This record gives sequence, structure tokens and C-alpha cells, in this order.
Amino acid sequence: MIDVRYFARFREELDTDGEQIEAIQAETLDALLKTLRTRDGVWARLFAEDQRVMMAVNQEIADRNTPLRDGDEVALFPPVTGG
Amino acid sequence: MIDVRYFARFREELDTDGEQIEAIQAETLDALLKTLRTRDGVWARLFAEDQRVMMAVNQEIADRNTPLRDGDEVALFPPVTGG
Amino acid sequence: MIHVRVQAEPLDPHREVDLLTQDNPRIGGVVSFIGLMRDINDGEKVERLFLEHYPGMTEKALQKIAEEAVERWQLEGCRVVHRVGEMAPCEPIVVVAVAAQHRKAAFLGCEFIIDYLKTRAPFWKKEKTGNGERWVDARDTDDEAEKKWQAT
Amino acid sequence: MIHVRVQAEPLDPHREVDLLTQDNPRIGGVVSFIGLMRDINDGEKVERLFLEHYPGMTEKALQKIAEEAVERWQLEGCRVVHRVGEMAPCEPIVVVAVAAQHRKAAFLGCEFIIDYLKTRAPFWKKEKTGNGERWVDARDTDDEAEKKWQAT
Repeated sequence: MIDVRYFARFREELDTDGEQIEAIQAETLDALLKTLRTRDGVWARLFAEDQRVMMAVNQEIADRNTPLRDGDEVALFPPVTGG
Repeated sequence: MIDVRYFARFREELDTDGEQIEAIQAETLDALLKTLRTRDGVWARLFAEDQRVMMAVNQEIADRNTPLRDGDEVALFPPVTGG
Repeated sequence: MIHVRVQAEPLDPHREVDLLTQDNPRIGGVVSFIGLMRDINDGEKVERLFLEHYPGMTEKALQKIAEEAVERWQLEGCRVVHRVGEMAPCEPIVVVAVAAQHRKAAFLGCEFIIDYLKTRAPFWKKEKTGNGERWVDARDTDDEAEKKWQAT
Repeated sequence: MIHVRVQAEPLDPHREVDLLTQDNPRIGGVVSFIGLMRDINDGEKVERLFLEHYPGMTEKALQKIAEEAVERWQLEGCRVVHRVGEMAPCEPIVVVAVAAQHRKAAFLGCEFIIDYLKTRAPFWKKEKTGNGERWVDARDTDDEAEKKWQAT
């Protein structure tokens, strides 16, 4: 399983801070996004192609081509605004 | 009279912190330098053409062409090293 | 030499600067950046700020940015401390303190760290105004600030 | 909004930062530079530093530099305090603290002020080493640092 976590505005709009997704449905970050996009309105909207989504795999920033493996911790979040 | 002041290394090497010079001998900063250069060894050496000399007139940095008037305060000093 | 920390308690920037410099007579310059909570954003009065972060990743991201700065400019040290949770106007949100033998390295290292922190460290700001709460949008100028370090 | 000062007493950089920021919730970023006395210069151990200045002109020069920075980057304020007389390793020589609404202006303003101070404010350093006393030479890198502000 992939441990998927949502932060900030995503967490609020999706009304969840995370979920477990089968690795088979998410061979890469891009595949994971496609899987999420097939869900209803808010999922499709937040993860639409033209939306800015930041991603991390095992707590390091990653791009869409990053492959995922069973047990990975993935995080999806809006552009960061600290500092 | 022009009130001429010397600082730091210049003050030490010239063994004086200043003097009064007749305005007639110093119509510009350049003329003042020429006047000083006609004196003995250390004066000629410190104010030689190839030496870096910083100059101020009435407490503002000035260049060699600056005209001098009776009553002006002139300062001659080596490149500054504060901060 | 490198210290990064995330904390809910109020931040004391001066203490970070003191800890950075103590007992190191090689240090010639310290540059510090203190980010303060402003009471106005996008023309609206802000009463409170809430800072969310991604525990674990935040510390790793800050550590990585700090290590890169220390290596790139041969810094004598740096401390990066970021506050999380709820805060009020005028309170410090972040302090980045950088020490080097010469000033130019300290300026570059400090600006690099805050520029990268702004675009890569997982923090998110939510503001409370008279009209309710709102998430703060990322600014394009922050992306541009980050990019300039890649060109050099 | 602008404060410049020369003093023989030990310098407290934190106090300058506090005085700069107090009661101004428009400030989003403070950048400060603290110049410290190093115990090594040109490979030789330095025991004491003596700072000479040109009373009257020094304050005018610092005021002018600070005013130029405030105008150029719309700073919310700045404080420049420089020590004179005798000092020991690790003691602060100068503090330049700059406040602005956004960080980039604060970084630029602070670096501009210290760069110009280094080449235009009438201070001179004399070091005491094991081999006696020596005047510190001006560095070409300081001239170059100043020049870059004229190109932009």
C-alpha cells in the first residue's frame, strides 16, 4: 500500500488528511494523480492538469515521473507559503 | 584660511592632525595636494600621484577638481576601513 | 554548526544569533533574516495567522537547504527556526541566522536559505481576517527568487 | 525611521533590531548585518582593534547612505550603529538593521548600506598583534562591492 497524505487547503477541501492506496493503482506519482482525478468533483478539480500540486515521496520533493513502491509515503499539497 | 585635517595613518606619519593653509595656495584640492607635495620626504611620498588619497571638503567626500574657498574644512585620509 | 528547528512556542531571534556566534572568533559577519507577521495582507487586516506544516519532512527540508548553503558559501554556521501554530501580528514567524568569515558569503547564504525555504519547505499559512479564514496563496515572486540561485 | 550613531561603548545589536521593529506591524522582514572583530587577519593573530573616525563627517556620511537606501527600496526603517575606540575579538564593530514590507528590499537595503559604509564612511582600523600595531589596508573587494550598486 501507498500511504497518501494531504495537507493544508487540500486536506480541508478533501475533508481527509490521508488514505491508503494500492500500489498497483499508483506506479508513479503521475499515475496516482490520474487515479485520484477519476473520483468526484473536488478530487477532479484539485488534481486537474492545470492545477499546481506539490508532491513529496518519503518526505522529499518529487516530480510526476517518480516511481512509487509499496510502503512509500506520498504527500500532495498546494504550493508552500512559509517564511 | 583653509582648515586642513589629517587622519589615521596620514596623521601618524605626518606627525600632525592638521594645519591652516592660505586659500591662495589651494584653489582646488588638486592645488592643495601639489602644495603639500613640495614639502620634504614624507609629504611628497604620501601625496604622490600614485598614492590613494581620499579627500573631503566640509565633511563630504570630494574629488581633485573641487574648488576650495576661504574657511573650508578639508580632510585628507587613506582609504577607509570601517565596518 | 547547522541547527534547524520547528516550534510552536514564540521565537526569540536574538537567542539564535547569540548561539550562532558564541565562542567562534573566526566569524567576521552575521546576517540574519527575521520574518514578522504583518497585520495587512492583500489589503485586508489580518488578526491571526495559523501555520500548518508537515512534521518530519519540514525538518528534513530545512536541513537540506541549510547544508547546501553551508557548503556553497563555506559558512561558519547557520540556524533556521520556524514557528508553527497560531500567532499574532508583529510576532516572528521565522529566523535565518548565518555566520561567515566575510560578509558577502553571509548575505548570500542567508538569502539563499530564506528563498528556498519559501518555495520548498512544507509550511502553509492561513489568515484570520474580519471576513473569516483564508489560505494564503503562493507568490510568483517567490518562485522567481528561487530560480535565480540556479542560474549562478 | 533612520537612526545612525557612533559610540565608544560596547554595541548591543539586539537592542537596535528591537528599536527598529517595535510598534510597526507593516514590517514583514528585517535583515541585519553584524560585523564582528575576528581574531585573525592576514594570517596573524589580532589581540586588539582600535577604530579611529572623523567626528562629524562620519555621522553625515552614514545618514546620507541610510537615506539613499530608504528611498531606493522604500524601507520601513533602518539603524546603523558603529563602534569606535578600542575593542577585543568577538565584539561587534557595526550593526546595520533594515526593515521593509518584503524581504528582498530588506536584503538589498542592508547590503547596500554596509557596502557603502565600507568605502565611504571615514573609519580606520588599526590592529594590535604580537608584532606591534599596524593600520589595516583597504580591500579591493570592497571597492568592487560598492561599484555593483551603481550599475543597477
